Amino acid sequence: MAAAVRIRIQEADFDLAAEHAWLAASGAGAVVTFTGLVREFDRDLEGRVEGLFLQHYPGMTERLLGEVVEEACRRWPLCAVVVIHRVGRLAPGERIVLVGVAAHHRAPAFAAAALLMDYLKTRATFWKRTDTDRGSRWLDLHDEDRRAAARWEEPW
Amino acid sequence: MAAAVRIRIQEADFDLAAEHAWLAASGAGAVVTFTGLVREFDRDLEGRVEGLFLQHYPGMTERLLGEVVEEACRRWPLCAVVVIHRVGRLAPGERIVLVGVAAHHRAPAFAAAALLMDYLKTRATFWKRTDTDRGSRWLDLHDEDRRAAARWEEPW
Amino acid sequence: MIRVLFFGRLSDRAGIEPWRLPAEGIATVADLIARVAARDPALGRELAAPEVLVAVNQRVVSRSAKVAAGDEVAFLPPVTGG
Amino acid sequence: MIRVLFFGRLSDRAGIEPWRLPAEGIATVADLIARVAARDPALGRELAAPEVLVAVNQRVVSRSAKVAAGDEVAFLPPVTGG
Repeated sequence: MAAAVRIRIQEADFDLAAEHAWLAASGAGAVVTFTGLVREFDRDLEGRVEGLFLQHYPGMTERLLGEVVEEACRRWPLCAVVVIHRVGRLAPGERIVLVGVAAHHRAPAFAAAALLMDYLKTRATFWKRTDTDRGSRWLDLHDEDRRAAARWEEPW
Repeated sequence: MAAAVRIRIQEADFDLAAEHAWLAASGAGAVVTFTGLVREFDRDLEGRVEGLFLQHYPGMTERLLGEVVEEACRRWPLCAVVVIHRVGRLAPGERIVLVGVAAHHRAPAFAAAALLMDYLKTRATFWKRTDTDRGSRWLDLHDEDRRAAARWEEPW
Repeated sequence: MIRVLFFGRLSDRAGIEPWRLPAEGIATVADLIARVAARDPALGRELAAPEVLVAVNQRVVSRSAKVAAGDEVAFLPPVTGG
Repeated sequence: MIRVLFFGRLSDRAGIEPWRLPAEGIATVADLIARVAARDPALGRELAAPEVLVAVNQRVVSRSAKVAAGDEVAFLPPVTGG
Protein backbone atom coordinates (compact mmCIF):
# COMPACT_ATOMS: atom_id res chain seq x y z
CA MET A 1 0.00 0.00 0.00
CA ALA A 2 1.33 3.44 -0.91
CA ALA A 3 2.25 5.72 1.95
CA ALA A 4 0.09 8.75 2.68
CA VAL A 5 2.16 11.85 1.91
CA ARG A 6 1.76 15.45 3.04
CA ILE A 7 4.27 18.07 1.84
CA ARG A 8 3.87 21.74 2.65
CA ILE A 9 5.96 24.90 2.38
CA GLN A 10 4.45 27.70 4.38
CA GLU A 11 5.15 30.83 6.40
CA ALA A 12 2.87 29.76 9.25
CA ASP A 13 3.91 27.55 12.15
CA PHE A 14 2.53 24.00 12.24
CA ASP A 15 0.50 22.07 14.79
CA LEU A 16 2.75 19.22 15.90
CA ALA A 17 -0.01 17.32 17.70
CA ALA A 18 -2.28 17.47 14.65
CA GLU A 19 0.48 16.27 12.30
CA HIS A 20 1.36 13.49 14.73
CA ALA A 21 -2.25 12.40 14.96
CA TRP A 22 -2.41 12.28 11.15
CA LEU A 23 0.74 10.13 11.04
CA ALA A 24 -0.57 7.79 13.75
CA ALA A 25 -3.92 7.43 11.96
CA SER A 26 -2.09 5.53 9.19
CA GLY A 27 -2.20 2.41 11.38
CA ALA A 28 1.53 2.51 12.04
CA GLY A 29 3.25 1.04 15.10
CA ALA A 30 6.06 3.60 15.09
CA VAL A 31 6.17 7.35 14.49
CA VAL A 32 9.44 9.30 14.33
CA THR A 33 9.47 13.07 14.09
CA PHE A 34 12.29 15.51 13.58
CA THR A 35 11.78 19.18 14.36
CA GLY A 36 14.40 21.81 13.56
CA LEU A 37 14.42 25.02 15.56
CA VAL A 38 16.05 28.40 15.08
CA ARG A 39 19.10 28.40 17.36
CA GLU A 40 19.88 31.26 19.69
CA PHE A 41 23.53 31.37 18.59
CA ASP A 42 25.20 31.17 15.19
CA ARG A 43 28.31 29.02 15.47
CA ASP A 44 29.93 30.69 12.46
CA LEU A 45 29.09 34.31 13.13
CA GLU A 46 29.40 33.90 16.90
CA GLY A 47 26.69 36.49 17.39
CA ARG A 48 23.33 36.40 19.10
CA VAL A 49 20.71 35.44 16.52
CA GLU A 50 17.99 38.05 16.04
CA GLY A 51 16.23 36.14 13.32
CA LEU A 52 16.44 33.70 10.45
CA PHE A 53 15.24 34.50 6.95
CA LEU A 54 14.28 31.52 4.78
CA GLN A 55 13.95 31.73 1.02
CA HIS A 56 13.01 28.96 -1.41
CA TYR A 57 12.40 28.34 -5.11
CA PRO A 58 8.63 27.90 -5.42
CA GLY A 59 7.70 25.01 -7.66
CA MET A 60 11.13 23.43 -7.78
CA THR A 61 11.23 22.91 -4.01
CA GLU A 62 7.90 21.10 -3.96
CA ARG A 63 9.03 18.85 -6.81
CA LEU A 64 12.36 18.02 -5.10
CA LEU A 65 10.61 17.27 -1.81
CA GLY A 66 8.19 15.00 -3.62
CA GLU A 67 11.10 13.15 -5.21
CA VAL A 68 12.97 12.57 -1.96
CA VAL A 69 9.80 11.36 -0.22
CA GLU A 70 9.29 8.94 -3.14
CA GLU A 71 12.87 7.78 -2.73
CA ALA A 72 12.27 7.10 0.99
CA CYS A 73 9.11 5.17 0.13
CA ARG A 74 11.06 3.06 -2.38
CA ARG A 75 13.67 2.18 0.23
CA TRP A 76 11.45 1.32 3.19
CA PRO A 77 7.86 0.23 3.79
CA LEU A 78 6.31 3.42 5.17
CA CYS A 79 2.73 4.16 6.21
CA ALA A 80 2.78 7.97 6.13
CA VAL A 81 5.23 10.83 5.62
CA VAL A 82 4.87 14.50 6.41
CA VAL A 83 7.34 17.24 5.47
CA ILE A 84 6.58 20.83 6.45
CA HIS A 85 9.19 23.51 5.82
CA ARG A 86 8.64 27.10 6.81
CA VAL A 87 9.87 30.11 4.85
CA GLY A 88 10.05 33.83 5.58
CA ARG A 89 11.28 35.47 8.76
CA LEU A 90 11.59 33.36 11.92
CA ALA A 91 12.62 34.34 15.45
CA PRO A 92 15.04 32.37 17.68
CA GLY A 93 13.34 29.32 19.16
CA GLU A 94 10.76 29.12 16.35
CA ARG A 95 10.25 25.89 14.45
CA ILE A 96 11.73 25.69 10.94
CA VAL A 97 10.98 22.22 9.74
CA LEU A 98 9.02 19.08 10.60
CA VAL A 99 9.77 15.69 9.14
CA GLY A 100 7.51 12.89 10.38
CA VAL A 101 7.50 9.25 9.34
CA ALA A 102 5.06 6.52 10.34
CA ALA A 103 5.93 2.87 9.72
CA HIS A 104 5.05 -0.54 11.09
CA HIS A 105 8.45 -0.87 12.74
CA ARG A 106 10.88 1.61 14.21
CA ALA A 107 13.99 0.93 12.10
CA PRO A 108 12.48 2.16 8.81
CA ALA A 109 10.83 5.11 10.57
CA PHE A 110 14.17 6.27 12.04
CA ALA A 111 16.07 5.65 8.80
CA ALA A 112 13.56 7.43 6.56
CA ALA A 113 13.37 10.48 8.86
CA ALA A 114 17.18 10.73 8.87
CA LEU A 115 17.38 10.40 5.09
CA LEU A 116 14.69 13.04 4.55
CA MET A 117 16.52 15.47 6.81
CA ASP A 118 19.89 14.85 5.14
CA TYR A 119 18.36 15.47 1.72
CA LEU A 120 16.48 18.55 2.94
CA LYS A 121 19.78 19.98 4.17
CA THR A 122 21.73 19.31 0.98
CA ARG A 123 19.35 19.06 -1.98
CA ALA A 124 16.13 21.00 -1.48
CA THR A 125 16.13 24.57 -2.79
CA PHE A 126 16.04 26.49 0.48
CA TRP A 127 18.42 29.25 1.54
CA LYS A 128 18.87 30.59 5.05
CA ARG A 129 20.15 33.96 6.11
CA THR A 130 21.02 34.52 9.76
CA ASP A 131 20.62 38.01 11.12
CA THR A 132 22.65 38.52 14.29
CA ASP A 133 23.68 41.52 16.36
CA ARG A 134 27.01 41.30 14.50
CA GLY A 135 25.53 41.31 11.02
CA SER A 136 23.77 39.11 8.48
CA ARG A 137 25.03 36.26 6.36
CA TRP A 138 23.70 33.62 4.05
CA LEU A 139 24.58 30.24 5.52
CA ASP A 140 26.90 27.78 3.87
CA LEU A 141 26.35 24.08 3.76
CA HIS A 142 28.44 22.36 6.45
CA ASP A 143 30.80 19.58 5.49
CA GLU A 144 29.13 17.32 8.04
CA ASP A 145 25.83 17.80 6.19
CA ARG A 146 27.49 16.84 2.90
CA ARG A 147 28.91 13.73 4.54
CA ALA A 148 25.56 12.91 6.15
CA ALA A 149 23.81 13.06 2.77
CA ALA A 150 26.57 11.10 1.03
CA ARG A 151 25.99 8.05 3.24
CA TRP A 152 22.67 7.42 1.48
CA GLU A 153 24.43 7.07 -1.86
CA GLU A 154 25.94 3.78 -0.68
CA PRO A 155 23.88 0.65 -1.16
CA TRP A 156 21.59 0.44 1.86
CA MET B 1 25.89 21.40 30.86
CA ALA B 2 23.92 18.37 32.04
CA ALA B 3 20.86 17.45 30.01
CA ALA B 4 17.41 17.98 31.50
CA VAL B 5 15.85 14.55 32.06
CA ARG B 6 12.24 13.49 32.50
CA ILE B 7 11.43 9.79 33.05
CA ARG B 8 7.91 8.62 33.78
CA ILE B 9 6.08 5.31 33.95
CA GLN B 10 2.35 5.83 34.03
CA GLU B 11 -1.03 4.40 33.08
CA ALA B 12 -2.25 7.69 31.62
CA ASP B 13 -1.62 8.87 28.08
CA PHE B 14 0.83 11.73 27.56
CA ASP B 15 0.53 15.13 25.92
CA LEU B 16 2.92 15.03 22.99
CA ALA B 17 2.77 18.80 22.33
CA ALA B 18 3.58 19.57 25.97
CA GLU B 19 6.52 17.16 26.05
CA HIS B 20 7.79 18.56 22.76
CA ALA B 21 7.55 22.12 24.07
CA TRP B 22 9.54 21.07 27.15
CA LEU B 23 12.23 19.51 24.94
CA ALA B 24 12.39 22.58 22.69
CA ALA B 25 12.68 24.90 25.70
CA SER B 26 16.14 23.42 26.37
CA GLY B 27 17.53 25.74 23.67
CA ALA B 28 18.15 22.86 21.28
CA GLY B 29 18.27 23.17 17.50
CA ALA B 30 16.97 19.64 16.89
CA VAL B 31 14.26 17.54 18.52
CA VAL B 32 13.66 13.89 17.61
CA THR B 33 10.73 11.97 19.01
CA PHE B 34 9.79 8.33 18.77
CA THR B 35 6.26 7.23 19.59
CA GLY B 36 5.26 3.58 19.76
CA LEU B 37 1.64 2.66 19.16
CA VAL B 38 -0.41 -0.47 19.80
CA ARG B 39 -0.71 -2.18 16.44
CA GLU B 40 -4.00 -3.44 15.10
CA PHE B 41 -2.49 -6.79 14.15
CA ASP B 42 -0.14 -9.19 15.94
CA ARG B 43 2.32 -10.57 13.41
CA ASP B 44 2.95 -13.68 15.53
CA LEU B 45 -0.58 -14.51 16.57
CA GLU B 46 -2.06 -13.31 13.28
CA GLY B 47 -5.17 -12.23 15.09
CA ARG B 48 -6.92 -8.89 15.45
CA VAL B 49 -5.56 -7.17 18.55
CA GLU B 50 -8.21 -6.38 21.14
CA GLY B 51 -5.75 -4.90 23.60
CA LEU B 52 -2.27 -4.84 25.00
CA PHE B 53 -1.46 -5.40 28.66
CA LEU B 54 1.80 -3.88 29.92
CA GLN B 55 3.43 -4.95 33.14
CA HIS B 56 6.66 -3.64 34.67
CA TYR B 57 8.87 -4.05 37.73
CA PRO B 58 8.35 -0.87 39.76
CA GLY B 59 11.59 0.54 41.10
CA MET B 60 13.88 -1.53 38.93
CA THR B 61 12.42 -0.12 35.71
CA GLU B 62 12.94 3.48 36.78
CA ARG B 63 16.54 2.73 37.75
CA LEU B 64 17.27 0.98 34.43
CA LEU B 65 15.73 3.84 32.45
CA GLY B 66 17.82 6.31 34.42
CA GLU B 67 20.95 4.32 33.59
CA VAL B 68 20.29 4.16 29.86
CA VAL B 69 19.51 7.88 29.70
CA GLU B 70 22.82 8.52 31.52
CA GLU B 71 24.56 6.30 28.98
CA ALA B 72 23.05 8.31 26.11
CA CYS B 73 24.18 11.55 27.78
CA ARG B 74 27.71 10.17 28.09
CA ARG B 75 27.84 9.32 24.39
CA TRP B 76 26.40 12.49 22.91
CA PRO B 77 25.97 16.14 23.90
CA LEU B 78 22.24 16.31 24.62
CA CYS B 79 20.11 19.19 25.87
CA ALA B 80 17.06 17.29 27.12
CA VAL B 81 15.67 13.75 27.21
CA VAL B 82 12.18 12.51 27.94
CA VAL B 83 11.12 8.88 28.32
CA ILE B 84 7.49 8.10 29.08
CA HIS B 85 6.36 4.47 29.11
CA ARG B 86 2.78 3.51 29.76
CA VAL B 87 1.65 0.41 31.66
CA GLY B 88 -1.68 -1.29 32.19
CA ARG B 89 -4.29 -2.04 29.56
CA LEU B 90 -4.09 -0.26 26.20
CA ALA B 91 -6.39 -0.42 23.18
CA PRO B 92 -5.26 -0.71 19.54
CA GLY B 93 -3.98 2.63 18.24
CA GLU B 94 -3.13 3.91 21.72
CA ARG B 95 0.33 5.27 22.46
CA ILE B 96 2.68 3.03 24.44
CA VAL B 97 5.93 4.92 24.67
CA LEU B 98 7.49 8.30 23.96
CA VAL B 99 11.20 8.86 23.65
CA GLY B 100 12.22 12.44 22.91
CA VAL B 101 15.71 13.87 22.58
CA ALA B 102 16.74 17.51 22.14
CA ALA B 103 20.27 18.36 21.00
CA HIS B 104 22.10 21.17 19.25
CA HIS B 105 22.47 19.09 16.09
CA ARG B 106 20.40 16.41 14.48
CA ALA B 107 22.88 13.52 14.37
CA PRO B 108 23.14 13.09 18.17
CA ALA B 109 19.38 13.58 18.55
CA PHE B 110 18.64 10.78 16.06
CA ALA B 111 21.32 8.48 17.47
CA ALA B 112 20.30 8.94 21.10
CA ALA B 113 16.61 8.35 20.36
CA ALA B 114 17.46 5.14 18.48
CA LEU B 115 19.72 3.90 21.29
CA LEU B 116 17.09 4.64 23.94
CA MET B 117 14.47 2.71 21.98
CA ASP B 118 16.77 -0.26 21.41
CA TYR B 119 17.57 -0.44 25.11
CA LEU B 120 13.91 0.01 26.09
CA LYS B 121 13.06 -2.96 23.88
CA THR B 122 15.76 -5.28 25.22
CA ARG B 123 16.80 -4.17 28.72
CA ALA B 124 14.06 -2.34 30.58
CA THR B 125 11.80 -4.51 32.77
CA PHE B 126 8.56 -4.28 30.81
CA TRP B 127 6.44 -7.21 29.64
CA LYS B 128 3.69 -7.08 27.05
CA ARG B 129 0.76 -9.39 26.63
CA THR B 130 -1.30 -9.17 23.46
CA ASP B 131 -4.94 -10.09 23.70
CA THR B 132 -6.41 -10.97 20.30
CA ASP B 133 -9.59 -12.56 19.08
CA ARG B 134 -7.52 -15.76 18.76
CA GLY B 135 -6.20 -15.72 22.32
CA SER B 136 -3.63 -14.05 24.56
CA ARG B 137 0.14 -14.38 24.67
CA TRP B 138 3.09 -12.77 26.35
CA LEU B 139 5.32 -11.38 23.65
CA ASP B 140 8.83 -12.61 22.98
CA LEU B 141 11.74 -10.41 22.16
CA HIS B 142 12.36 -10.43 18.40
CA ASP B 143 15.80 -11.30 17.07
CA GLU B 144 15.86 -8.02 15.16
CA ASP B 145 15.48 -6.18 18.46
CA ARG B 146 18.40 -8.14 19.94
CA ARG B 147 20.50 -7.25 16.90
CA ALA B 148 19.42 -3.60 17.06
CA ALA B 149 20.52 -3.35 20.69
CA ALA B 150 23.78 -5.21 20.05
CA ARG B 151 24.98 -2.55 17.61
CA TRP B 152 25.45 -0.12 20.50
CA GLU B 153 27.91 -2.49 22.17
CA GLU B 154 30.43 -1.78 19.42
CA PRO B 155 32.72 1.20 19.87
CA TRP B 156 30.77 4.21 18.59
CA MET C 1 10.94 -13.93 54.91
CA ILE C 2 11.92 -13.58 51.26
CA ARG C 3 9.73 -11.61 48.90
CA VAL C 4 9.45 -13.33 45.51
CA LEU C 5 8.10 -11.61 42.39
CA PHE C 6 7.06 -13.14 39.08
CA PHE C 7 6.64 -11.19 35.86
CA GLY C 8 5.32 -11.71 32.34
CA ARG C 9 4.26 -15.26 31.52
CA LEU C 10 5.47 -16.40 34.96
CA SER C 11 2.78 -14.26 36.58
CA ASP C 12 0.08 -16.21 34.75
CA ARG C 13 1.07 -19.23 36.81
CA ALA C 14 2.38 -17.67 40.04
CA GLY C 15 0.00 -14.73 40.26
CA ILE C 16 0.83 -11.06 40.31
CA GLU C 17 0.95 -10.85 44.11
CA PRO C 18 4.45 -11.33 45.59
CA TRP C 19 5.07 -14.63 47.34
CA ARG C 20 6.48 -14.54 50.87
CA LEU C 21 8.67 -17.56 51.60
CA PRO C 22 10.44 -18.38 54.89
CA ALA C 23 14.20 -17.90 54.47
CA GLU C 24 15.13 -21.00 56.46
CA GLY C 25 17.17 -23.43 54.38
CA ILE C 26 17.57 -20.94 51.49
CA ALA C 27 21.11 -19.69 50.92
CA THR C 28 21.14 -19.10 47.14
CA VAL C 29 18.83 -18.36 44.22
CA ALA C 30 19.10 -22.05 43.26
CA ASP C 31 17.79 -23.02 46.72
CA LEU C 32 14.89 -20.63 46.28
CA ILE C 33 14.04 -22.12 42.88
CA ALA C 34 14.07 -25.60 44.43
CA ARG C 35 11.67 -24.38 47.15
CA VAL C 36 9.31 -22.93 44.51
CA ALA C 37 9.56 -26.16 42.49
CA ALA C 38 8.53 -28.16 45.57
CA ARG C 39 5.33 -26.11 45.77
CA ASP C 40 4.70 -25.93 42.01
CA PRO C 41 6.84 -28.24 39.83
CA ALA C 42 5.70 -26.68 36.52
CA LEU C 43 6.58 -23.20 37.76
CA GLY C 44 9.93 -24.55 39.00
CA ARG C 45 10.69 -25.80 35.48
CA GLU C 46 9.84 -22.40 34.04
CA LEU C 47 12.20 -20.68 36.49
CA ALA C 48 15.00 -23.04 35.47
CA ALA C 49 14.86 -21.88 31.85
CA PRO C 50 18.12 -20.09 31.00
CA GLU C 51 16.38 -17.10 29.38
CA VAL C 52 14.69 -16.27 32.70
CA LEU C 53 16.86 -13.73 34.53
CA VAL C 54 16.93 -13.41 38.29
CA ALA C 55 17.23 -10.14 40.18
CA VAL C 56 18.02 -9.94 43.89
CA ASN C 57 17.11 -6.55 45.31
CA GLN C 58 16.63 -5.30 41.74
CA ARG C 59 20.11 -6.29 40.51
CA VAL C 60 20.45 -9.11 37.99
CA VAL C 61 22.50 -11.96 39.47
CA SER C 62 23.46 -15.55 38.69
CA ARG C 63 21.60 -18.51 40.18
CA SER C 64 24.45 -19.13 42.59
CA ALA C 65 24.01 -15.67 44.15
CA LYS C 66 23.30 -15.47 47.89
CA VAL C 67 19.76 -14.86 49.16
CA ALA C 68 18.85 -13.99 52.74
CA ALA C 69 15.85 -13.00 54.82
CA GLY C 70 14.54 -9.56 53.82
CA ASP C 71 15.69 -9.88 50.20
CA GLU C 72 13.46 -9.29 47.20
CA VAL C 73 13.95 -11.89 44.48
CA ALA C 74 12.37 -11.36 41.06
CA PHE C 75 12.10 -13.77 38.13
CA LEU C 76 12.28 -11.95 34.80
CA PRO C 77 11.37 -13.62 31.51
CA PRO C 78 12.71 -11.87 28.38
CA VAL C 79 11.57 -8.25 28.47
CA THR C 80 9.47 -6.70 25.70
CA GLY C 81 9.15 -2.98 26.36
CA GLY C 82 9.03 -0.08 23.94
CA MET D 1 12.14 36.99 -23.06
CA ILE D 2 13.99 34.81 -20.55
CA ARG D 3 13.00 34.89 -16.90
CA VAL D 4 16.06 34.85 -14.63
CA LEU D 5 15.91 34.11 -10.89
CA PHE D 6 18.57 34.65 -8.24
CA PHE D 7 18.51 33.01 -4.80
CA GLY D 8 20.39 33.21 -1.51
CA ARG D 9 23.39 35.53 -1.49
CA LEU D 10 22.87 36.19 -5.21
CA SER D 11 19.55 37.84 -4.43
CA ASP D 12 21.31 40.40 -2.23
CA ARG D 13 22.98 41.74 -5.38
CA ALA D 14 20.42 40.96 -8.09
CA GLY D 15 17.26 41.55 -6.08
CA ILE D 16 14.48 39.11 -5.36
CA GLU D 17 12.41 40.12 -8.36
CA PRO D 18 13.01 37.98 -11.48
CA TRP D 19 14.94 39.63 -14.28
CA ARG D 20 13.45 39.59 -17.76
CA LEU D 21 16.13 39.51 -20.45
CA PRO D 22 15.58 39.51 -24.25
CA ALA D 23 16.46 36.10 -25.67
CA GLU D 24 18.21 37.47 -28.76
CA GLY D 25 21.84 36.35 -28.92
CA ILE D 26 21.41 33.86 -26.04
CA ALA D 27 21.71 30.19 -26.98
CA THR D 28 23.16 28.65 -23.78
CA VAL D 29 23.42 29.27 -20.04
CA ALA D 30 26.97 30.53 -20.63
CA ASP D 31 25.62 33.17 -23.03
CA LEU D 32 23.11 34.24 -20.42
CA ILE D 33 25.83 34.57 -17.76
CA ALA D 34 27.84 36.74 -20.17
CA ARG D 35 24.80 38.94 -20.70
CA VAL D 36 24.30 39.32 -16.92
CA ALA D 37 28.03 40.03 -16.49
CA ALA D 38 27.78 42.82 -19.05
CA ARG D 39 25.12 44.51 -16.92
CA ASP D 40 26.74 43.72 -13.54
CA PRO D 41 30.33 42.39 -13.67
CA ALA D 42 30.48 41.50 -9.95
CA LEU D 43 27.25 39.49 -10.25
CA GLY D 44 28.65 37.82 -13.38
CA ARG D 45 31.69 36.69 -11.39
CA GLU D 46 29.43 35.24 -8.69
CA LEU D 47 27.43 33.29 -11.28
CA ALA D 48 30.67 31.82 -12.68
CA ALA D 49 31.54 30.20 -9.32
CA PRO D 50 31.44 26.40 -9.72
CA GLU D 51 29.35 25.88 -6.56
CA VAL D 52 26.51 27.91 -8.08
CA LEU D 53 24.13 25.51 -9.81
CA VAL D 54 21.95 26.50 -12.74
CA ALA D 55 18.40 25.27 -13.32
CA VAL D 56 16.57 25.72 -16.60
CA ASN D 57 12.83 25.28 -16.17
CA GLN D 58 13.52 23.91 -12.67
CA ARG D 59 15.92 21.16 -13.80
CA VAL D 60 19.61 21.45 -12.87
CA VAL D 61 21.73 21.63 -16.04
CA SER D 62 25.30 22.35 -17.09
CA ARG D 63 26.41 25.78 -18.30
CA SER D 64 26.47 24.52 -21.87
CA ALA D 65 22.74 23.72 -21.75
CA LYS D 66 20.45 25.38 -24.29
CA VAL D 67 18.31 28.38 -23.30
CA ALA D 68 15.52 29.85 -25.40
CA ALA D 69 12.81 32.48 -25.20
CA GLY D 70 10.17 31.57 -22.60
CA ASP D 71 12.59 29.61 -20.41
CA GLU D 72 13.04 30.18 -16.69
CA VAL D 73 16.69 30.16 -15.62
CA ALA D 74 17.59 30.10 -11.92
CA PHE D 75 20.97 30.54 -10.26
CA LEU D 76 21.26 28.45 -7.11
CA PRO D 77 24.04 28.94 -4.56
CA PRO D 78 24.61 26.00 -2.17
CA VAL D 79 21.30 25.19 -0.46
CA THR D 80 20.86 25.27 3.30
CA GLY D 81 17.42 23.95 4.17
CA GLY D 82 16.28 21.87 7.10
